[in-house]
Amino acid sequence: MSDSPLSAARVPSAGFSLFHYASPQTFFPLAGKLLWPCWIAALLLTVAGLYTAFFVAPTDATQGDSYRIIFIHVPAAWMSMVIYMAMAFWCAVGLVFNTRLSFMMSSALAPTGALWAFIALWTGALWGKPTWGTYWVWDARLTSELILFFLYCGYMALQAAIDDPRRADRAGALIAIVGAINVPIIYFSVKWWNTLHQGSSVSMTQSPTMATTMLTGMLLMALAAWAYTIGVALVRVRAIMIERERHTDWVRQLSQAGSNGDMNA
Amino acid sequence: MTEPAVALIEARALACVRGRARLFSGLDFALAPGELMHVAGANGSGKTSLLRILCGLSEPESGEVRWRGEPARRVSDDWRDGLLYLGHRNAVKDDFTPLENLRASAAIAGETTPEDTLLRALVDIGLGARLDVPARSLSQGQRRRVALARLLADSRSALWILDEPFTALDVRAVATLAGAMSAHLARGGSIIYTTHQPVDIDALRRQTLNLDDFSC
Amino acid sequence: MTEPAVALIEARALACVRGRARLFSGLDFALAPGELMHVAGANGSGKTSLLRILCGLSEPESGEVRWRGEPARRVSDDWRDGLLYLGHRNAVKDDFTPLENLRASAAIAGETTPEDTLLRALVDIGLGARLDVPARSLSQGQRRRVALARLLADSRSALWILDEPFTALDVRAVATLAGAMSAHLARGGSIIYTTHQPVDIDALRRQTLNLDDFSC
Amino acid sequence: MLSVFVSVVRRDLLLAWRRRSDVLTALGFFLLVTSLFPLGVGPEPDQLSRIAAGVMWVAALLATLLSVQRLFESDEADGTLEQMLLSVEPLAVIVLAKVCAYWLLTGLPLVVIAPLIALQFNLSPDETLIVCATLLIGTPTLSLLGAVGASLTLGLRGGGALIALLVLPLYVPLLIFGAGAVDAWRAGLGVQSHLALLGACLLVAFAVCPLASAAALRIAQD
Amino acid sequence: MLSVFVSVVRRDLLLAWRRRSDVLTALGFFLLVTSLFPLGVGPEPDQLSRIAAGVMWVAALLATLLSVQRLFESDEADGTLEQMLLSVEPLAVIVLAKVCAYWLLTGLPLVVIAPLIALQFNLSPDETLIVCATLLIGTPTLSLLGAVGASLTLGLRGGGALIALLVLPLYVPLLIFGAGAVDAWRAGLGVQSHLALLGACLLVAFAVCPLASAAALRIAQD
Ligand code: HEM
Ligand SMILES: Nc1ncnc2c1ncn2[C@@H]1O[C@H](COP(=O)(O)OP(=O)(O)OP(=O)(O)O)[C@@H](O)[C@H]1O
Ligand SMILES: Nc1ncnc2c1ncn2[C@@H]1O[C@H](COP(=O)(O)OP(=O)(O)OP(=O)(O)O)[C@@H](O)[C@H]1O
Ligand SMILES: [Mg+2]
Ligand SMILES: [Mg+2]
Repeated sequence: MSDSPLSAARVPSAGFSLFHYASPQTFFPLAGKLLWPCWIAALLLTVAGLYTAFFVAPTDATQGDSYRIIFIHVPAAWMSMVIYMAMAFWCAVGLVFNTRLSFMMSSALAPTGALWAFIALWTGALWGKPTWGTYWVWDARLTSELILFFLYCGYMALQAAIDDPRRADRAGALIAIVGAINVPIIYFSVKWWNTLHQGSSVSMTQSPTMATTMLTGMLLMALAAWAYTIGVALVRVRAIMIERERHTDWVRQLSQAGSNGDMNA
Repeated sequence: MTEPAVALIEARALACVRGRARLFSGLDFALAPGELMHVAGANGSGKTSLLRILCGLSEPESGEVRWRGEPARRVSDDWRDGLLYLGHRNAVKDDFTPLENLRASAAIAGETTPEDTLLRALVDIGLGARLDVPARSLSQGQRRRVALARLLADSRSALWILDEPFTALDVRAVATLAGAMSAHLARGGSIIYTTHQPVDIDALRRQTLNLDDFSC
Repeated sequence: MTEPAVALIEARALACVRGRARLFSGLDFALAPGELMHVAGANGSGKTSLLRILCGLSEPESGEVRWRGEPARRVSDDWRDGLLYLGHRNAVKDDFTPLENLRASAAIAGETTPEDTLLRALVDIGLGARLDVPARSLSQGQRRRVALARLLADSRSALWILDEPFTALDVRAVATLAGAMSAHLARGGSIIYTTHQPVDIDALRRQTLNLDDFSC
Repeated sequence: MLSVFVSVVRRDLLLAWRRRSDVLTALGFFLLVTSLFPLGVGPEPDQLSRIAAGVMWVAALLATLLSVQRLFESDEADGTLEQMLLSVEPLAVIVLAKVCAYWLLTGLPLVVIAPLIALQFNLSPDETLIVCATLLIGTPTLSLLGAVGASLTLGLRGGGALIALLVLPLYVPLLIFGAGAVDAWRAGLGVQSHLALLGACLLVAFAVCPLASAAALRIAQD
Repeated sequence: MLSVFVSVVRRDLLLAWRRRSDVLTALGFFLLVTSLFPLGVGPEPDQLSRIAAGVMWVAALLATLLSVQRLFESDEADGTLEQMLLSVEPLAVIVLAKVCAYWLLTGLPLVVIAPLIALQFNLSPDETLIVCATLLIGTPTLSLLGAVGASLTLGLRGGGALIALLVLPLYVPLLIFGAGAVDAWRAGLGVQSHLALLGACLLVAFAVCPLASAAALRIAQD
């Protein structure tokens, strides 16, 4: 890729700019500082969300209590799509600006994305039994979400199969970027095709069609998922940084400092 | 721009890493049109890796390649157009006859060389008696000659990059090839090549790059 | 029978046909223990074909090969036991490290060479720093060295048949290999080899067979 | 650009013709799978015609999955791929030409032979037509997607299994639309929507896959 | 002789482990074929269990047919085969070792995974046992016969198609006995005769195939 002047290796570490944090060396401590806030937010939001979901939200007239799966299903489905887009974004940034950190971000996000996709599939399937009478149909949304899950797996497997990290990053980026076509398909599938799966009820343009308490619960759970995802991704990206940059000076200094007891500084 | 002022190809502070090993770093050179460069170095010193970087098949760890004074990445069409690379591997298909092989390589390279130029190249390199035999039944040296015939048919590329072109060739073929290289230089073309054999090539301007000097 | 009286390997009126071409005919020679034979000839003159006949990989059109005075076909176990053949192709597996490769070749040949002999051979041929790298990432010359390390580990075979052993090797490796060949000769082993490069090998008794003299 | 396309297609066809096997393996495989099934499953005509479209699509899918892996393999091994990367012509065009030749060798024969297989499975003429149409639109997409998988996994450990992981999820929707068309017809629904979907997939694949595959090849050679 | 057998088996297993794909491709293929079928055919349990044994045997047969072709290919390409021919040890033993490693990598996994597939096809425990037993006795025979085909077609134009042509006629009886065992059981007949026949085939193949294959390899290298 083009050796742009913005390439991380060349950005002077003095002087603040957005690219200041594009180098692993400067991002590492920042990520360390962001960790605790993420964990705390995730915990509080989950508690609030689950409380709303199970104690505040009313029982549904037609589905009874089984509909409460929605509080996990929908945030998980959302996250699985958002994370994939984020991965594709970071990969594109990495290819254009040749920044090592963006590829690391992308690899750090993938397992969590796969987890959410799996949860969405699993909860959806569980929910399908009582509502549609079957665990699975080859409906457009379900199929495309399944493909999303496999794209995550493919991305991870491909990266694992390539020894050279630079090549692994770029090959993975290709899947992430090309696979991003799938995300709008998932999102709009209910609109484009006449499917079994239900359409969007939360939208930017119209007023919500579901009970406000249900909506609040869902949003709380979604925010909790965000906080968890960011936290986990930061932990993972820090691990990847140390692994990949173990031969550089800053990691060596860090491990010396670490042996003195202070990793987050 | 007058020709000699701008180097045809230039390396600036090239470094190459393979696996965990850093092969070379801080490598600089400039090659003028009509100049011959011999890349020397022990086995595994990174000659092949350097040549692949110079023709854009792989990325250097750091540093840059410049083509006619511009960053090569930015003028990549021009760069690829001016290059002819022959690697360790022959790019010869077992099931094709020598002529079919040559025709296919020309097509892939995007050249439209007339048929009789190709045929003449094969005859010149000494395959005249083997034109209808599939490459599978050719001897080692004959296969190499099929690949090298491309050089004899070429009159367009500004730079030849040749990775051990003399392997497996007998004395006569070595002389033919050395002659073709001299002719290319005389035409104003440049050559970068590696070899472990001592071979005499006529050249007005030449340089040697010993990779053992740049190893880390 | 005293040793020098009986030739180790003998060719009697060998002729070889490939496709529609008769490569050579009426070829006779006898090689004594401790003797070096250089098979010379242009590309495609039939050197590889001859070597393959001499180790029983292919059949001559006519004539016969004799091993220690007997028709080789009749003593084929003995014949195969006394031979070590290295061809153009390296018999090196991309996915194995050099040591694993060497171990596998020994096993296939039916030899039980101790592990540290193998290791020493690899170090001697200059692969000491590349022991844990799969052959896929080795350079051309390094791959060839993996194949040649078998020679350094061998002390049993009576006859080495080497098809262009020096290709892709740098100067130092060529010297190492030439040394190993001299040592083998000094031990009383014989060698038949081909090469297009001029290489000096110490030998008390030597002969050259130029296939261009036998071509039809 | 057109001339390099034509020459590469011609080259690959000639090469396959010389080797013969490549022409026949995919077709042979397709014939085998589809003919062994009645043998293994038993010859009840009703049951056979019900599984026909599925068997044919699965066979086509597998035939592609198994052979596409070798699309760039020999070019990689003998160094031709390097020369393709260094060509003045856009790599995507060369890739497209290779895919095109590949499809002519493996996809088209399946489509041509399909009516015969359909006969063996007791399909009605209408149903036969539908199966052939879906295969005609579907197999090029299979080839294009397969090419991306092949270039991503070129030279990797575990290439065969990886390519399946990468490509199969994208194949499944095609299989479902393709095999579903006949069922839809039987159920009295139109098949247009199925065919239109397959067509849309083909268009998208046609636009995206050669570029993606070219990019992957450049990465693989690094 | 035993030591060369053991080392060659070990070498081939290690090689496959390094490449990973070879271990997984045959198994993956088997899984794929057997799981795609229910997808393409439709999920009626009764129909599925009726075609189960046939599908599994066809899948095993194809998995062998497709992969056995490459048994000697890489050894041929890099010159190892020459070294095998020049070995002091009998070539047939080396061939047998290679076939053995090949079966451990492609045949055995199928037998191990078969009960799972049987589950998916709704087979009863007894039927599952029968299918597994036939596969256990049958797959080594498939490998042995395949090796002869592979060495006969080594380096020939059209190898893939040729091997099918040569080997398939020998495979079909195995397929019929193998897949027929479950049907015989369902029909209330004993399965001993089927198993005995498969066993006899294995013995004959074991005695003849390595020698035939070794002879073919010597001829191929000339
Ligand atoms: C395995 C099966 C399923 C999958 C893969 C799946 C997938 C998805 C996805 C990706 C979304 C988010 C898309 C968006 O926000 O528009 C979603 C939302 C939703 N799903 Fe599912 N789903 C499945 C089963 C079900 C079932 C059985 C039901 C209930 C009958 C259901 C009800 C919903 C609802 C109500 C939403 C929220 C829609 C909205 O308000 O925007 N899903 N599902
Ligand atoms: N993945 C890897 N891990 C470790 N070392 C590697 C890896 N890939 C390549 N190498 C090393 O990099 C070097 C590659 O060198 P290259 O092929 O450029 O050598 P060369 O100078 O052309 O040698 P030759 O004269 O033998 O052709 C070798 O020393 C090789 O061992
Ligand atoms: N089927 C065939 N039809 C025609 N000619 C053939 C056939 N097979 C081999 N040949 C010819 O036989 C000769 C084989 O020679 P061989 O490989 O023994 O040469 P060599 O002396 O080893 O050459 P090199 O120095 O290039 O290795 C070649 O000239 C080749 O063209
Ligand atoms: Mg080299
Ligand atoms: Mg030769």
